[in-house]
Amino acid sequence: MTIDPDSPVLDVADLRVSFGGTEVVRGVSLRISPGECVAIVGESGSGKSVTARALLGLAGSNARTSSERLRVRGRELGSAGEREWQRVRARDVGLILQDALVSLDPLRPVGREIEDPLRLHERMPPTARRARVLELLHRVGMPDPALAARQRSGELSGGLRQRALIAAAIALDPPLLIADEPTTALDVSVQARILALLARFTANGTGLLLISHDLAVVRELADRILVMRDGAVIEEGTTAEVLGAPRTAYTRALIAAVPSGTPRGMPLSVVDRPPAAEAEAVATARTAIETPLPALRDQRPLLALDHVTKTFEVADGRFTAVDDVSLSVHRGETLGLVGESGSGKTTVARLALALTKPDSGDVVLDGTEWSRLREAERRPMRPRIGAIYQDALSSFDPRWNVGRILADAASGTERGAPAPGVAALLQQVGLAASVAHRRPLTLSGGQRQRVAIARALAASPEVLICDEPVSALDVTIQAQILDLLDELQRSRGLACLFISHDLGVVRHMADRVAVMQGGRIVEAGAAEQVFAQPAHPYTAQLVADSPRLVH
Amino acid sequence: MTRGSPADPRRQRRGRTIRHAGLLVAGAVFVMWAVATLTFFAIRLIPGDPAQAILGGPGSQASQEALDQVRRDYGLDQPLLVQYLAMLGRLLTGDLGSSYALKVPVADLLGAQLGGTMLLALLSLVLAWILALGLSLWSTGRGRVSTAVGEGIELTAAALPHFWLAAVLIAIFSSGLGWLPPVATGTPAGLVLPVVTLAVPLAGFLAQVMRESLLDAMQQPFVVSARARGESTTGVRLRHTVRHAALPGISLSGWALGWLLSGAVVVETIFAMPGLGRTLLQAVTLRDIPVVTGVVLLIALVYVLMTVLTDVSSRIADPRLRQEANR
Amino acid sequence: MRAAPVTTRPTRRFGILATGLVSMIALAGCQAAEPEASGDPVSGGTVTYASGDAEPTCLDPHVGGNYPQALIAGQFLESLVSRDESGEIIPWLADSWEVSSDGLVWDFTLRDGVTFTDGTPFDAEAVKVNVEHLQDPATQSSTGYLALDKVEQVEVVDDLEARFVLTAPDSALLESLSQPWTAIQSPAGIARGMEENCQAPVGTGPFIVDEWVKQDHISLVRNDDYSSPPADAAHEGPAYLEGIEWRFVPDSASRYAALQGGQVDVIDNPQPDTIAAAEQGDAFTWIDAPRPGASNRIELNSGQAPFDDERVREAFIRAVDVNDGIDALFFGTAERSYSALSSVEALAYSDESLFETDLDRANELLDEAGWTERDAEGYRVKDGARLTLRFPVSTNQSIPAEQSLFEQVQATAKDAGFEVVIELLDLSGWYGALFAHEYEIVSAPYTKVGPDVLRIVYHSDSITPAPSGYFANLSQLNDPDVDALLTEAAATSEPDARAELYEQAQQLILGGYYLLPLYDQQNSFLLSTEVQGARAISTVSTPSFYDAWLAG
Amino acid sequence: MSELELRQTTVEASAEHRPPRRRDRLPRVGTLLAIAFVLFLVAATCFPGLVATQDPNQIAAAEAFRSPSLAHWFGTDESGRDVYSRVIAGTGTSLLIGVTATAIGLALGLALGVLASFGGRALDFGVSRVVEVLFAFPGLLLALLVIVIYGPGPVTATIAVGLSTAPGYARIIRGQLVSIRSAQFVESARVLGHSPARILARHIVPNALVPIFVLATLGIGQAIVWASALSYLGLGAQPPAAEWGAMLAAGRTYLAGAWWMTVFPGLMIVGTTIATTVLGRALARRGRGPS
Repeated sequence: MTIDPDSPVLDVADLRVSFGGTEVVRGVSLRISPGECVAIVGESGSGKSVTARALLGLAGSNARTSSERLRVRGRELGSAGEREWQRVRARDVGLILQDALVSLDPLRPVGREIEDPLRLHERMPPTARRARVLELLHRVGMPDPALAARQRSGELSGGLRQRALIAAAIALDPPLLIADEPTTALDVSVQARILALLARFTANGTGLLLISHDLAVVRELADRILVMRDGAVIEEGTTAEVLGAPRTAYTRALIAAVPSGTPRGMPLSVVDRPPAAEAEAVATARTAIETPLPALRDQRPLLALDHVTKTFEVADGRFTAVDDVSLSVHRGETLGLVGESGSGKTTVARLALALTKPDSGDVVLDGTEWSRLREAERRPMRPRIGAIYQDALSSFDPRWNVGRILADAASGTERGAPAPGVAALLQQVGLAASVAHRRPLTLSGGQRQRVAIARALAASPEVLICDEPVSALDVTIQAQILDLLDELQRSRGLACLFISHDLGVVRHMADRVAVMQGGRIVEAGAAEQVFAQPAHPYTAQLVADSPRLVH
Repeated sequence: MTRGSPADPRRQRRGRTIRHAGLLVAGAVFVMWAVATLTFFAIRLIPGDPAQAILGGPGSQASQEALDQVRRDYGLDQPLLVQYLAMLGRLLTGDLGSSYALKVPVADLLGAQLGGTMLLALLSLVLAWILALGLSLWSTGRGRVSTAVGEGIELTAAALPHFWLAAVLIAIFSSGLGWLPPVATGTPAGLVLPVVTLAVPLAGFLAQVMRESLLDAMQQPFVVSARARGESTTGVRLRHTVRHAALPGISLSGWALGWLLSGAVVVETIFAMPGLGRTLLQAVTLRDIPVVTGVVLLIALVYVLMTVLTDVSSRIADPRLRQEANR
Repeated sequence: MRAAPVTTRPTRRFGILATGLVSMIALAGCQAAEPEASGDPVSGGTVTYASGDAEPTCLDPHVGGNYPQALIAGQFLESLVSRDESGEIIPWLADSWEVSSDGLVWDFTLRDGVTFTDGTPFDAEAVKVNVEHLQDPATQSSTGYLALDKVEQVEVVDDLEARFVLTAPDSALLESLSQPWTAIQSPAGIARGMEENCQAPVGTGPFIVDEWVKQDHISLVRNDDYSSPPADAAHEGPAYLEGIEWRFVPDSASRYAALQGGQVDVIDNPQPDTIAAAEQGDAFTWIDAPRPGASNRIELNSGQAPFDDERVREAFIRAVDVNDGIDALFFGTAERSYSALSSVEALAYSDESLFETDLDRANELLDEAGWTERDAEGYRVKDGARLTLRFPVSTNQSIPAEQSLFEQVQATAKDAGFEVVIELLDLSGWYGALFAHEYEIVSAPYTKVGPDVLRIVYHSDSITPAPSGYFANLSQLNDPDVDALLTEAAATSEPDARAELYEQAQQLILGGYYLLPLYDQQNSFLLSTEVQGARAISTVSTPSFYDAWLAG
Repeated sequence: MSELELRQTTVEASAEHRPPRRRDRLPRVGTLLAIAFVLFLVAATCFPGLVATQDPNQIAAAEAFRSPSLAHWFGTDESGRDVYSRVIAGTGTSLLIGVTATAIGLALGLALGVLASFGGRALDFGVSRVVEVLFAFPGLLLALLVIVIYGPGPVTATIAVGLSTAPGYARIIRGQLVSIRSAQFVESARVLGHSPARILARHIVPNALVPIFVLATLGIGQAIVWASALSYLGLGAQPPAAEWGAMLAAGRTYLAGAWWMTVFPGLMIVGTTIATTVLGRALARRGRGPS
């Protein structure tokens, strides 16, 4: 075939990758034309990342790769050897991985990393190389290229790091970029800027293969979307088609699972329901939120932070993590706390749990001055306030199985209330009783989070502190967990402090929200209203930046 | 999430470094004092009359007059506390006292020995490093067999007693092949066997750590992205993973040196090299308290300096350490 | 009899005749007379000597006074008298001497025209100063101090006439004065004070201490004005060698390897197996120079149970079998001794019959002595107490072969029901055990010129410890008859009478089963064949390189 | 002594769960071999009579220095004793030394480590410094001192080695405890209102013990090597007791002529070290459940 300008930069047919007998990529085919952005969407384990790596011949030494056709710029690479691949990489295909903190060598200056492709592929005097590095850093919008080039990835913020990584990928202006989860673990605002940057490249005619678990993210860039599941492409089409009229239940589930836009109380996890039943399910859910919130107002808040300030010692003075924060959670209500990393959310959680003492101000739990008690006095009261963390696994004793974990938690309650049995707890969080005998390590992320919830409930608390409870989960799983939390919170009338960086999630879960920035609460109010008409510019920016499925 | 302060990171880091340095120095001083005290009293526990030691050691049929004479001369008739304070006082002025047996100032004695031992130790350290790096690089990530072989070598090397290894080396390279002198002749050739003897077991230890961190490094995503930039596997090893393998090695050089100095006791004896180790052994058998104290203090000092050095150098080598916010 | 220390032998002949130790040594004995057998001495060159003995802490043998000091001091210090190979006292720094009839006054006529290497003339005054130095507590002198304990003072009759005035007759005086520990140093040198004098004593010897690098080496350079060789030296004038590099190589294997590799020319304390190996080839010369004084023996502590009973002592001696062990472990380089004295002592008396192994006899004796029962492990028991013998062994003094031999003693004694508990100790710990009398058997060498050593080792006076806790009579032999004989012998100058007394004394000592003689104090040197004319001086068998020269 | 420091990393690395490729690092075969070897050692310890061919202390001066043969598999030593039988007889003593020394080191290390990690900042600084001091104090000297004070012999040698390994353990244990104490599962136990005592007993100590136990298995071999160095200085096991280190030291003299006297005890020491290490790592992997 002849290579004309708009012939595909990437043309793959029936790509198969298997590790020791088990096939993880099963016949993927795709074409990418110059300037086109194709997205592969799928949940963890769907084989999307392996596919991406296979396109660079990096599936791994123990992987067996085969394909009917694997052409980059019309060059067939199906049978390419390591040497040939080395020539292709960076020159023809650039790779952008997620989280540059680990994707850039923490021991080498960023500049050197970006220099590598130049050194490896071009005859270039060092001085020229360095000049080029600065230019690249400038192109990816690095504020101070000269400084950045000297720094190491650890010294850069997440966003700048990612830009550096991109700079390295585009060093040789490859016609094709592969971006594997390029914005995961980034704050929404940063994410928006990175996506914008990528968009610039496609605009200049670079082909982009975007790998992501997040439909909302993909929507912004992709011309076409491939949905992968269990190593195979189960749906393919233009972005409009796939998002507008999904053909498979799975895709529908993915779409439904995205919380942003789905109103409070409406279940997200519709994955195993027949399409027919959906509407009525939604309806029932809708009715569920009829509990009038204003009624709660006049009650005394169950948990309240009253002008709390917390500072930490750093080498040159003190750094204020939480600055004069006041908030309150009532029985049966969910307060959403949203903010970007470093805004002090977690410190608020730790203050509420009385794991650290406030420098000034009080934390009040049901009238008692929670933060002023001595630990000994506090201990008997602790069961009244439970916690759920982002990383469930590390919150379990690695040596214990689920049963023991739950029993231990239940028996911890010195209060009279009879502790619910392990089986009951598991059943409440929708886990089979058999799970009791397994170790958390062997459970899936979703199951772990359910166990975490069960443990929190074991002590039958009145207040629940959820710190990024679903950030580490796939959308569909996230949906199920959110639904579970929502249901439990309502059925038990728990007061819930729900902390997340994801506006969508918060908006879906919270009755009221507080927006944090730099340790301050910049805006608070009823969820819908805050998100609909943000009063504070920062909130407005957040809302604008956070990707949505529908405008 | 409460990491990262609004303040300028560089100023912050400098502040951190200063505080850190402060702690290091304080620790160092404390260590030196404690070692001095520990040694002083530990040696007092040893049976045997120092005066006797001074009079040509045990078995000499020294007369009562001689014994009394010596006790007066060396202030051994003073109460222990007085002697202890006297010693501390002298230490502050850098005076280590005078050897019972050799009748010369300890400082001069050790001054003469320090160079040789440090040279021996440092050369061994370097060699151990090279061996360990080479071995771990060769044997890591190349499949089960080479890994098993590599670990076999490490463990064996680590399990070799110095005195035995030395004997074997001498039997082979001196008596057998006649390539190298079995006793230190002051020539470079004379250093080869001692250095190898000390380095091999140490290399065994270091290689174990290096392999681990090497494996960790090789599984990091940055390896993938490096290769995605067109780097060859060897390139990745040389430009990326090696550094990571080296890190623990650096941070361990501190105790490694102390360890080597212990080993020097045996090695210097076998290869008849002048040095601290041999001085120490002789001093202990002769109950030559000032010398023992001197040697231990010296070794402690070297150790302390070394830990500071390694701390600093690994901070330079690994920016992540500098990053750590102290909470 | 066995010839006194051998000097170099032409190795060609030696190779042919290497058919067995005795014949070898006999031959070597005759060889000794004609060292020039392999060419004429040439001047120049230096010899590197590797010593396995501990590095001296002070080079002045007056201070303390141990064998390592004697080894090196012999190169640069000289004594008033020496001993020839037949054990006769011969002139050295003293030309002649006369003793008064009551044996209390000795007049020494000194050699004329001798000067110390610092230019100080050697005269009667120097002798006086040296003796006073030896007797001054501040000198921390031990060996020399004891050797001269009967000397009251030295009077300067005239420049070359020194008069020793004694408190009691001392037939061992000349022998005591022949030892390096009483060697004569420059008064000016002594005057410098201990610290300086320890670094580089000044004598009249053929070599001069040039520098001492601690734990590494001592450089000795030739004394070009040397003029005072002993009467039995092979030549006159300065030494042939320009100097000696005296190195300290504690590890025996390394030492031998260094000799093989040519890094050193002479080593001492070679391992028996390496001596044997050296015997095979003709690359090395072996000088076998047993130390004088006592033989290497195992002392039985008669001061306390169970060895306060002579029958038990005899039983032990009858029970243990060391001959095979000595042959195997020493590769035929050590000869079994049956005497309390070294074979180099003319007056040594040996009686093989007393030490024949006889297990049955041993068992009878033990039964008689009441050690009738045996416990589960086969050790004899008496009123609940096991027949245990504590055996402290100094790892600094006993070479590995000897330690192995002790293990064999342990094993053979077990057959008779003795439990021997070997305790390996460092020197200080070892003396500690002796001071505390925590031993039943022990092996302690004692080097002194002449049979007078018997008085030090077996006279009851030596049971009462010195202020330092040291006591030499480790068998704690306490027999008035022995005491009387030894005291009388020490005061008897008339040779035959003296010999007679010592023989009677030794018969009593051996007959009482107080000791188990093993072999002479092993004292060997291996030399590369380039080194010719080196010999061991027949006083305390220290090497002399005055006549030595490098061939080829 | 404190190559523990190094081994710690290996332990931790093998403790955290890792991709399958990593699990292959020690072939299963290796683990099996290690188990077999250890079983052999145990047999030799408990029933030396069965394994040995002759009386380890039977002197036969005429038989000295025989090279390996059918009669004497490992040859004979300077006193004509059967080296193979002595190696077997020595197993018990050597292992005892190794195990006890390690136990002592661990006990001390644990005490110091707990003190440092729970005693609050000041105490932590203090104890850590003290450990530093012991580190700075050359291990061999420490051993020498113990021996000259309490007299030589296997017991003191063992204590000496134990002491000199203690600081290494202390450091690691402290590190362990500190990291566990700040682990999230401990915090969540606090949130549940559990008492410190209960948390210590149920979470911190048990979790610290797994890697520590592994370290111990790794330490045994090294302890034996250490003891052998003391034997070389003539301060180890007392004759005629057969002990590998002592045999190594004794045979060294005759290395040129009789290699078998040192090679076989040497092999046993190396073998033991490798076996225990391999098992230790296997344990470490199992300690944290399947990957």
